[in-house]
Amino acid sequence: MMTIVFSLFLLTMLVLVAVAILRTDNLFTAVMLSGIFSLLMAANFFVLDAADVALTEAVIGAGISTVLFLGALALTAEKDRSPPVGSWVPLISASALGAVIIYGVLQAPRLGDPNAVVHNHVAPWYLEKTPELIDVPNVVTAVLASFRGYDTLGEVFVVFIACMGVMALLGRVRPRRDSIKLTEYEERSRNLRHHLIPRIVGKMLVPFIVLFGLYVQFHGDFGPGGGFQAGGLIAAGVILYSLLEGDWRGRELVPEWFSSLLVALGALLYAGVGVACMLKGGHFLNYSVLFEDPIKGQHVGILLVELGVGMTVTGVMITVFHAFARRGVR
Amino acid sequence: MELLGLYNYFVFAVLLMVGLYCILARTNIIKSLIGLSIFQGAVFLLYISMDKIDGGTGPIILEGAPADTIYANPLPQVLILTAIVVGISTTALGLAVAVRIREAYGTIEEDKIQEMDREQ
Amino acid sequence: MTLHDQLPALLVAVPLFTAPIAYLLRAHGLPWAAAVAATVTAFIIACSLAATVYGGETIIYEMGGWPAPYGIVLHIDALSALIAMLVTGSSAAALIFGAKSLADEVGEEIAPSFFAAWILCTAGLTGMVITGDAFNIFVFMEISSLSTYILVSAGPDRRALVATYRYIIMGTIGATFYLIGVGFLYMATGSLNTVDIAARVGDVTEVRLLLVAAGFITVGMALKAAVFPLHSWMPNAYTFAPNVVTVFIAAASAKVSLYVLMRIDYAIFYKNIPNHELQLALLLIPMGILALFAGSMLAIYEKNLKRLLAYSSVAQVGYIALGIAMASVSGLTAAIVHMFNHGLIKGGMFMAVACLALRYRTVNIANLAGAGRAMPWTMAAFVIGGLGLIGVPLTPGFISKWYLVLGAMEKGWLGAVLVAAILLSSLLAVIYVWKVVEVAYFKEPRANATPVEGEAPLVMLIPTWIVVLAGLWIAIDSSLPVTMATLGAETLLGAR
Amino acid sequence: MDLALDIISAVLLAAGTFFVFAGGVGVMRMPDFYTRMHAASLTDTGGAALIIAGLLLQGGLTLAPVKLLAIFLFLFLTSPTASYALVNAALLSGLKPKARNETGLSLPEGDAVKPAPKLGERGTNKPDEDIRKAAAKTVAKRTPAKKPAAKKPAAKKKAAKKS
Repeated sequence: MMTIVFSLFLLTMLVLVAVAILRTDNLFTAVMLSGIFSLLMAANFFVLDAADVALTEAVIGAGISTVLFLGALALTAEKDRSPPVGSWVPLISASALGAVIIYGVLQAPRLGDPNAVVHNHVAPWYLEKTPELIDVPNVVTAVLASFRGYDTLGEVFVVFIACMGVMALLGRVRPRRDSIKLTEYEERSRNLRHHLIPRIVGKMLVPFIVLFGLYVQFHGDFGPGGGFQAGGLIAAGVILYSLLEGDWRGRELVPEWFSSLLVALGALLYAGVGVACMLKGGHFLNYSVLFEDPIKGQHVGILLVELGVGMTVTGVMITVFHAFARRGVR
Repeated sequence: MELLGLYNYFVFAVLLMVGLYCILARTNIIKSLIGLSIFQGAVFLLYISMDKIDGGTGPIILEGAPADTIYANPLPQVLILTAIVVGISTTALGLAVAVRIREAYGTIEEDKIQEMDREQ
Repeated sequence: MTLHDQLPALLVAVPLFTAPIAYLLRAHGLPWAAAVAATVTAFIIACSLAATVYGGETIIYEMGGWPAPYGIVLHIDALSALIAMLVTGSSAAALIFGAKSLADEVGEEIAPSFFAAWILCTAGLTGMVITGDAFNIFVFMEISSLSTYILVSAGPDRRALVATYRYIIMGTIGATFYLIGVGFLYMATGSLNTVDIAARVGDVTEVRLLLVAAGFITVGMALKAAVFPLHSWMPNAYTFAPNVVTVFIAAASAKVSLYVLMRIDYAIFYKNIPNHELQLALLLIPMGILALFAGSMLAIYEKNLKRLLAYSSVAQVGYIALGIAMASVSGLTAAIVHMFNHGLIKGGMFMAVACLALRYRTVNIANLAGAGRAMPWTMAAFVIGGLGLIGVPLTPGFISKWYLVLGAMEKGWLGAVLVAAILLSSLLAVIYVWKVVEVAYFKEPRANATPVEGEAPLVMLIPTWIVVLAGLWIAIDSSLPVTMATLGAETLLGAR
Repeated sequence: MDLALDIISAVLLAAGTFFVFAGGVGVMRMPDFYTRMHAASLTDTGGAALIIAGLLLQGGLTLAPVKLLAIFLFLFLTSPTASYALVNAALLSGLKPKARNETGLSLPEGDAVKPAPKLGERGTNKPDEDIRKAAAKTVAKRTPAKKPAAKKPAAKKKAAKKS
């Protein structure tokens, strides 16, 4: 009974925050509200028994994406001066979309009813076969890395592409006269250094955040965790350090060449494990052929693949943040 | 859970409408990108509300667990882990383009940009 | 497992493996070389896959060794092999053709990330074509779209950024619609493998879920393929992208979304939703006919040569949509053949435009006066391509229009309307091709125009003429695309 | 034994919830930013600490209490720092705290309380003027008034690091 009250509350809050984001004119408030939106989404996922996804949404949705939005806001105009355009096109298309979905959803299975089609076809096989074939407690990591490992390979390259894009767009640091003035940006970043207390506490916390990230990375088989969450956490630690100390100190901590090397090596590691399985005679990404004992092969395969994902996501998040931070200072 | 019924899916529909309206109605580029992330966030809710089972726990099979515990469906969670990272990648790319547009045009309001393009 | 059995996985694994390497190679020209190596290898693999599939059977490759509905399975039949060949071929040809033009437009600084994005765009498109898993199509669609955004944003003009921004918004909305469609499909059938969904869709009681899923997937894919009313992002994206990028995305990227539309609509929904082909026809035929006329009219009044060809692409996509809407073996064959032929024709024409842009520094039709004499070979290639658009015999355009008319004949009075629309829009095509020919051959170059240093470099002319000659060969002996298209159409409609 | 534990944790949880509830009401009722921050930051840290202490007792001898302790430490460090940083940033950006008479707090007439003395009359309270001057001084001290920005920013920062 309690979970019903809980989810009702969280879902209604979600809609309220979304409407608040739509109505607010100040961009800064909209970004902060979108951070709260992601956090509420993470809480929702936890109530719906999806711990892995809640952790990912909290780290990447609330953490990294808010920092990226703030970085972009620092480089562009603060205020959203334009009043919302009152044309009927968006209204019509949005309500048509909503009507179609509500029409379709009325026949959807009720939330949580056990004999829905979804729970009786592919899912029981995964829950039954994971202890037997892969022997890993966290079924989500097993499905993510092994049963549907090809999906996650594609996923690593989506993150790799985001890094390519940001490097291609913001990589070349050419002085632009009408970008944000140097003194104004200098003034803002110096202010952060003035905060003595946050700097001390931040410096104390950064090692523990990175340590927790590494724990999540290698603990992914046994509890909620894995490459994506670990990458986000470690990057959050480094970003916190660069936020407090100023981004040129951050770049001394994790230099540019190192983070882009991390990106490339992570992707190569994942694809390399796949090719190694082919060389040993199995299908692409079939870890059972890596060693004589297939279960050992699966364990090592999943560990390496999650490490590749963690490296790539960490590298990408750090490179993207530094690309935004460095863009302001010429 | 019976009471909750389809409430999750109605919230999904409302979030999609809010996201799409925010993208199309607002002319500020960064506001449209926030709308886009709400639009994508709504789809996560659709998938994850499919994986809930009454009395089920997270799909982590510990050694000591009794044999008949019900576990939530792991498949939508795997799909959504992928979709979240797709969302953040699109946002990062969109923000990079927004910064470049601000430098090239001096503004991130779509209507002003269209006027500048028309003059050219 | 011999190398031959591993080919389906290698088709995607090789480009995926070379992309980070291309990013790490910082030296001059090395990323381009890595990109050419990756795309040419992928093209060779695609051709050998097409050879094995030519007989009509389909290759099944289980990723990670897991059986069908539980793991991800690659599913290659004649149709997917044909499109994979088109994608990898046009990517390799554009890269080999465009070394000089890219160096001139995109510059050295971002070469590593640009060419890594190019390789991953090819890998994403081929990954979409050969996979048999509905969610996997979404993942590789994201890879190819994100890398296409990067390629388009590398254009020299500042308006490329605005075009990229609009493309990001429309592309992500399209991809999210597809994701919602797959979500409803998964809710109704409980599985993600396309073959398994097709098997289980028959006994689904909640038909509404299927209708909404079909609606979302069709609209999402139409948005990604720039079918007429949803095409607003495409002309600017094609115009302001670097010229060589336009060659590649014009020839390949729109076709893959139409392929996904066909595969999901016909493999899954065709037999299982009551009168599905009527709904598809009601949606696609008006959109197709509108695309034919609006695309051609817009092309006639266009002053920029690249945007003219982009609008003509909108019209040609309309032909393909008409073919898909006919829901008969000959109709689908015509659609698939036109996908292949249009890729060939448009690739050749955009190559010619890239040569013109390299020499004339502009793509505005008025300033290209006298190009016929200054650059005879390039303009000749352009004119042959233009004839292909019109559908003159001895060009690939004629073959696809022939099959379209054949397909339309079976439809009785509706067919007559379609035939009239096809012939009428071919006449419109004559007008906008003639407009360019007239300026190029019969107008004197303006007095103050800077003299052009003569013909395009040989390294760019040879690939252009190879593509044009390939078009002529297809026009004469069209067995390759037609047999594979008929095989594909029969498997889609379940006639095999 | 565990009955006693249950009672204690129930009491702790109730106290924690009351604190957080009081914080919420405080944020609603308080007139301006600084007082709201005051209400929110104190009660949240205190409330969260009490709730976690209550849960600790329920955990028994498994790993859960250790994790709860780690969360408690993390919250104990970050939440006051975050509030401090927020208020400091607000002060630097020049948000002026509202003086008492402007808040229009209507004190009950019949009450024996003598009218609130004007700010600054009592020796200890700094008048508005002083606060404004102090804020201006700190802002001025940090912004380099006339120093040319020509010097490479990284070099300037390195100089700042050495001093």
